[in-house]
Amino acid sequence: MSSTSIGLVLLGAPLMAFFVALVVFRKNHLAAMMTVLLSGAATCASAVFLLATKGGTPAEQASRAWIHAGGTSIEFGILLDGKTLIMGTVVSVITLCVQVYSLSYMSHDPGRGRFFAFLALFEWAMLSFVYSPSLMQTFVFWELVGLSSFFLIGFWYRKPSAIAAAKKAFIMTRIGDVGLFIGLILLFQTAHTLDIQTLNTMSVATGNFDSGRIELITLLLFVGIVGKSAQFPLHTWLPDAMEGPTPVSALLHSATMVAAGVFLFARFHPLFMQAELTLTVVLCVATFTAVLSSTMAMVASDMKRVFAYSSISQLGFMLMGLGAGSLFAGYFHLTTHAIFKALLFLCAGAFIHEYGTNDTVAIGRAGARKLRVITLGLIIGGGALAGFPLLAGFFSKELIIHSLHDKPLFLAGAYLASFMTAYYTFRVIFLVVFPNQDSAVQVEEPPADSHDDHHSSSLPLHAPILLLTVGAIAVGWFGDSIASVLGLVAYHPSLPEMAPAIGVALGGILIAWFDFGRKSAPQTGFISKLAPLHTLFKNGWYLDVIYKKLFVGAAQAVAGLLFGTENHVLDKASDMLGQGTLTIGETTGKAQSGRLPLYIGLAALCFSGAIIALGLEMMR
Amino acid sequence: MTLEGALLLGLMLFSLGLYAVLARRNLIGILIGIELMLNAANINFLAFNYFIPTDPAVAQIIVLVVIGLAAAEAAIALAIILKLYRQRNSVDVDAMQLLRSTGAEASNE
Amino acid sequence: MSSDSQASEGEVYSLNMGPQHPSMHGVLRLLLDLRGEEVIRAKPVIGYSHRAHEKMAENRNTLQFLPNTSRVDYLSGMIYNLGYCQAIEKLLGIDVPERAIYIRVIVNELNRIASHLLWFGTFLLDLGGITPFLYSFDDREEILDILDQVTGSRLTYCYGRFGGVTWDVDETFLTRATAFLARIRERLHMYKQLVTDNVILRERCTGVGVVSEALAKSYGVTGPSLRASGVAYDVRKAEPYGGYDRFDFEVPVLHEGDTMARFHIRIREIEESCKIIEQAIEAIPEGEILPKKMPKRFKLPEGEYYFAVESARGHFGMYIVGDGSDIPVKLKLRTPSFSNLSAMPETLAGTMLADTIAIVGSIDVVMPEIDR
Amino acid sequence: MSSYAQLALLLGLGIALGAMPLVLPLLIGPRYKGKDTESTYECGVDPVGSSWLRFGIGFYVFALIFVAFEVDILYLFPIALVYEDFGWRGFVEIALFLSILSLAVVYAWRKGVFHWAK
Amino acid sequence: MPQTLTQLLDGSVLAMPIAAGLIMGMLTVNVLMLVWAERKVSAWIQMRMGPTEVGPFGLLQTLADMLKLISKQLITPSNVDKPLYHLAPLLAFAPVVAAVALFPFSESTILVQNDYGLLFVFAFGGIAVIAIFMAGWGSNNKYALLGAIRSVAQNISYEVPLILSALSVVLVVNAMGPTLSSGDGVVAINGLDLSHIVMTQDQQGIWFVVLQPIAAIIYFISALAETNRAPFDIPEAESELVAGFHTEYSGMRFSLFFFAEYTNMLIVSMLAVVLFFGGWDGPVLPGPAWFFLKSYAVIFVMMWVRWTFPRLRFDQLMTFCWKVLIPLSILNLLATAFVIAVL
Amino acid sequence: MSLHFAIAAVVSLVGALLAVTQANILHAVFGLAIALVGVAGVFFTLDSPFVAIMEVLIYVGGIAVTMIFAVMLSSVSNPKERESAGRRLLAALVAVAFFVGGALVIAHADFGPGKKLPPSAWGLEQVGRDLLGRFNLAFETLSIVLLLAIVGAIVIVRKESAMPANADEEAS
Repeated sequence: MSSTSIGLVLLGAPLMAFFVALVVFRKNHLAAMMTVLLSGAATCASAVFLLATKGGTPAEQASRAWIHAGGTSIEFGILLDGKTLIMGTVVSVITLCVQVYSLSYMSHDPGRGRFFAFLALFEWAMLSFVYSPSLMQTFVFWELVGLSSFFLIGFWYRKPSAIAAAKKAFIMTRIGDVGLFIGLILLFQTAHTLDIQTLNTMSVATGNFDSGRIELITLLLFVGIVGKSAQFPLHTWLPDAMEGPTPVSALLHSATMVAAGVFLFARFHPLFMQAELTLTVVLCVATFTAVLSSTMAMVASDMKRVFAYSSISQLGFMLMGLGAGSLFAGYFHLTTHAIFKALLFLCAGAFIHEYGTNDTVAIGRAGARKLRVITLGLIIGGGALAGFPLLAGFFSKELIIHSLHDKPLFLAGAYLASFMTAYYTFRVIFLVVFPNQDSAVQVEEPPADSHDDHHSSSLPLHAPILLLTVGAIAVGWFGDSIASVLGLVAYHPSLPEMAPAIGVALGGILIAWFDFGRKSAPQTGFISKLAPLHTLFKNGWYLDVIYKKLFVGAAQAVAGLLFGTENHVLDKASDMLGQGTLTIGETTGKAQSGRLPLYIGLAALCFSGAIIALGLEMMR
Repeated sequence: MTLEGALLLGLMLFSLGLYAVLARRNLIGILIGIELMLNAANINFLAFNYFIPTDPAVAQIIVLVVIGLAAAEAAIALAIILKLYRQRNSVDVDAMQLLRSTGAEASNE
Repeated sequence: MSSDSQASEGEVYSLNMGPQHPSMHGVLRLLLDLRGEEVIRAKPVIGYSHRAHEKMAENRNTLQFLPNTSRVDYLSGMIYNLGYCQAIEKLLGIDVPERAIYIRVIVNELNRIASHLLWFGTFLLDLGGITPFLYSFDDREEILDILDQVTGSRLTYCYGRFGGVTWDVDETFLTRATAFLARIRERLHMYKQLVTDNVILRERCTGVGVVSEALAKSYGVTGPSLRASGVAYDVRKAEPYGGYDRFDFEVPVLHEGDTMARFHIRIREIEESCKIIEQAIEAIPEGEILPKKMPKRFKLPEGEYYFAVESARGHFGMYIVGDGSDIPVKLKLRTPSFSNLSAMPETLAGTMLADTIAIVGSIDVVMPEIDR
Repeated sequence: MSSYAQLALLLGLGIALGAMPLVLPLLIGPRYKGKDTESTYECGVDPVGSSWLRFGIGFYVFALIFVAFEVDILYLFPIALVYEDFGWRGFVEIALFLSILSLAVVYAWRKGVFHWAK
Repeated sequence: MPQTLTQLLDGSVLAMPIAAGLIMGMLTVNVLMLVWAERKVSAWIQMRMGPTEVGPFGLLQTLADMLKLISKQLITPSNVDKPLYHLAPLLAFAPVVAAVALFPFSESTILVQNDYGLLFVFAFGGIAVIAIFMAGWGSNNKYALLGAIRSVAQNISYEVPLILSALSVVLVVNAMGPTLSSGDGVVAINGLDLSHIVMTQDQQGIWFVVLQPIAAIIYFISALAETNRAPFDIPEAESELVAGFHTEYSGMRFSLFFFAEYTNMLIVSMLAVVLFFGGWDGPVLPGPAWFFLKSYAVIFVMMWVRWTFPRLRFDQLMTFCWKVLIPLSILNLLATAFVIAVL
Repeated sequence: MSLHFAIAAVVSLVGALLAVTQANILHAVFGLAIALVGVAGVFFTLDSPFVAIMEVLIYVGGIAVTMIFAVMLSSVSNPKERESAGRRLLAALVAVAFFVGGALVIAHADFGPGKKLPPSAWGLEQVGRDLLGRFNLAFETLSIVLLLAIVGAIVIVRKESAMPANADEEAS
């Protein structure tokens, strides 16, 4: 099979799944099965691509012209290089896992036909985005990813909070998209090509682009990334996106949506490398985000919310790695994170589903550790997240920290974030594994949507979790292969180099043990002793409130000003202007008679004239 | 029978159709004109294919497709005409001027 | 599903059904307001065969009016004729000999069967089935022959006399009547197979033209049409006359009130009539057919009197005002078709054109009876 | 003379042959003309209103569906002639075609077009 | 190959007029016979005698009726739409004359040999629909207009299952033998050619009624509706619409409609014979004899049905077509295609 | 062949003239039917009998019938409304201009040498083969188009929208 036909399967199958599921969405079971099957096909296709590629093979591109406009043809197709191969595989595998998981998780939701349709759309958009060979395709599917995530977050559309969250996600990412769009247009204007490979090649050769221009473009692109990958200050949508069904969260936080931003960065890595200023901004934002969101994660009681904040901080990590110049580090972390974060969310979903509450403490008390498989998944995934040695996250995080070794300020931030990550992750683990029934901790959250039936033992629920657990253990060891596929050389930090990071991580775990794990632990966490800080963290640094005050207040102030001006200055002027316009409009409007025959007649007359002219011309 | 003859016939039918489209006030009359124009085009397709053929069956298929589209078009157009009639109690194209410029005095009333 | 149904579109137009229409019974004229196939309003227009029977009654003596009665309803003329006799007899206190009573019952029921058979044929003709019409007319012909043999007329009988009947019947008549009963039972079986079990007929009739019990009562619908709407009212049972209380028969009742129910009721009434005739033939005594002593002039006593019989179409009543002379001051005929037809405008509204024909056919109207 | 021309000619001759017997009555038929001889028949009374009426839309919907339907079906004739050469592929195409066609019936059915409200 | 009339007459200029005359003669005899048969069949079914007076067994009764109709005055109501009113009977009449010419009465007897005979038969039916409309509209009579609208709606609706069932047969024909050997050698078979349909049945030794029983039933029902025969005689339901679209037609104008109607019966029966009953195929007797015998047998069944059943209501009729016949015929077509693909 | 073509052309022109000049819109529809029968005749002379039959079946048997229904449903009350002379004159002018231009082009265009293909290449089998083969997308698409036409027609005809009947009057 040629790569074109495999590519057709890869991108066609999810789209077909979308349409099939859309058509039969009232037949929930059928829609679900079709989606899973077709998604499986796509996964196979991506796996075939990946396995057929030996390290460092030159990029292959297969595309068909989509639109011809002027001298440029916009192409639709697939680009096969290291980045797309890895990311595509991760996306398809994780989507498949989530879909299988959803078979059980959503089995009693009356709208799950629709749900699977949107999942398929999401997958299609993300895959098309990842494999995109051109700027246009990238942008279109970037937006489509946003749109489908909007559908999925707002899936339970009768729930006002879900709608609000969906809107929030959509609007906040839209803010970033404006930047991205301008950036892409500028890029096209500068480079006169839409082809990503050409662009990257061009950008590597110095002198092709004006450096100020590059910095502007990359900064604008980064604005888009900030929106999509939920970096400060546009990160607040991501925790709220928990309102969607848990499988959606799993997908959103691991391989799709948020990963799109990081992937875009990696996609244009050569370009970014040309812009010093942008890299510094990236590092600043990423580090700040990583620390900031970790603090929030430390106090969040909702299990999903903890993981959501951790996603933000891990995305910060990735961007730190990328911003520091290490494509491999950032990309590797993107891969590992996708796997263990999906695992964590699926586990969290299983708990929530089983016990009908989002609260970690309540879940622990309800005896969550009896669900052995899921608890195991939680521990492994959590370990990987915390950077527990020899698990997946450990390797990638080490690489990122290593890549920052010559930037002490950011290195310190990384250590801090890493410490907090370990702490809050194991906080969750300990709360689940060693619940303390007597502790004074209040269960804060009301029970989530109650689920009367329990499916926790079913195969579709367990299989993805087990698979991902294995992945979370194993993927870390494949750093070399990933590097070779990317066409890079893997870097292995030596043990002394790793020691501080290991220490920080273990320290975090230790403190978590002290706070939550050991017998008669208070299970409140040390932050709560610093009440103001706790409140601050708990409320997400009041960022939402600030945004509201800031933007709404500003808008109101501006409005007031405008109102005054309008009333006293512009009114008269506009009256005169309006009158004038009306007069002009009335005069010209007479031509706009609404008489169809007149229009046609005029057109026909002109056409006839042209033909007569042509005929006379031919006569000569 | 020559190519020119067939083309001329097509042209005549097209002109007649054009006349109907322009002169008729009844929407169905206009539709009749459009059908005539479509068929004029069909004649041209077949005539060209008959006299200076490049690909044997392609004109027939084009005409078949055009006929099919004409059927679809007629169905929809007549449905719209009927709908218009029900809402406005007229099929006079001159009465269909919702989008016309109404002028200031009209909007003030 | 189709609240905005396509049938509710289009122009409302008026259409005359009758008086000269192939399927209108007699000269009934229905002025229909239609929208497409749907009947919006149906207005019966009557009076095309008005003969002023009631006025005639005020201008001649009771005996002279006797031949008029069977012209009022030419399809069950015998019942009207004998019913009028019974009314006068009751007024004047004339005793009817036993044999005459039985003869009257036999000819009455034969006439009822004939009427129903004619209805059966024409009704199916309205539905487009032509052949049953000829079959049922064949059967009816036999009855007409039998009655012709004893009365001398085929349609507008004047067989009744005050106090009895004109001519005695002979053995031939009784044998033929018995033979006819066997024949009609066999034929009814065939009709059931051919007609009643036909899926098209059932599709056309079931649920069509439902006359509710309340509607029927409010318009004074009587006869089979009333009994199809669930009211077990039959003058023969409710106020027995002419010796009907001696016979064992049932009054069939159905509750659907639709065309199919009216169809079934009439078929079953034919069977019941057969039962009555059978019993009457068996029990008919020998003897006189007219009382020995008869008044010369039938002077009506002063006062108002009402007497009713069950005709093939329902409650036929005679309201007589006498002033001591033999010419009634007033003789008002209460005819069932008139009341039955009055219920039609309400029943027909909202049906389809084809159903209108079927429904009007199913209530079995006779126009002279309405116009009188 | 091609068979098409023959058919066209037959069509024309058919009209001519049909017109012939219409001439005969003019020659041999009576020519009575009374007051109502040429009036429109409406059961013996004067017609109420015009006879050129707008009838219900129900008929029209059927005509609309029919047009599209007939076109669809007629396309199958050339296909039917070569169907066998295409084997399974032909079947798939025809099945697809017919199922799309059936969707129209199903849609109309579900929308109650075939339900003639009384 | 079948011998066409033109060949017989050696390309004479008069070939077509002679053919038209022949067809007219044949059709006139046919209509006279059919009307007589209808009267007799209805009489037998209704246990009576039918016409007996004019000619042996009343055979000439219809002829007498025809003479009466010819001698009747042609009344044109005063407020008709004259062009349409006058044209309608002719337009109803002409296509049936042309359609009859397409049928192969035997292997060598066919008036006009055409590759697309089947489609032409349908196309001529389409013209008849227009004629009915003209008659209904032109008459300026409510019964006529209502009858015409009913008739057209019915005709177009039932055309769909009719064509679909014929299509199944075409599929079978083309699948059975891509080639056909006849006197002139081997020719490619064309399922739209009426003679080829018959020849295929002849050569395969099987009538398509066996292979396509559902299509045959659908065809027969639709044919009843197409010819406005009971129980689908709603357009002319005399109990409602007096006489349907030809209410205002009298004398010979009515006769032309009447003629067309009975010829239509013959045409659908002949088409049924061609499609399902092996055409001229039969032992001993010559081809045309078999052909007409079979056709009249089909007509007899149609008459039988007419005199047995009551009439459907209009909505029931349409519902029956769209909810039962059309889905069924589509399924039948699919099944046919499937079986052919499997084999 | 030329004679046949001429006859068919005359029929179609006469029909078309009727179709565009008849004041009574119903007569115009019948004129259209005649014109299309003529066009079908032209198709026959151009060796495309199947297309010709389709033309008759679909246009005459289908579209014309639907149009007549539409006329009956909409224009019955005033079928004989004639347009003003000025309007007709203007329309005629435009049409004639178009015709003149087109005729000039036809008269002076060089279409190159004509050649004939063997009749088998024109056959219905070829059409069928192409419909199933290289033009199968057109074939299937057409079914979807017609499906949509049916659905659209039903939707348009059946659903009453909220638009007031006299929206125009309200504006003025």
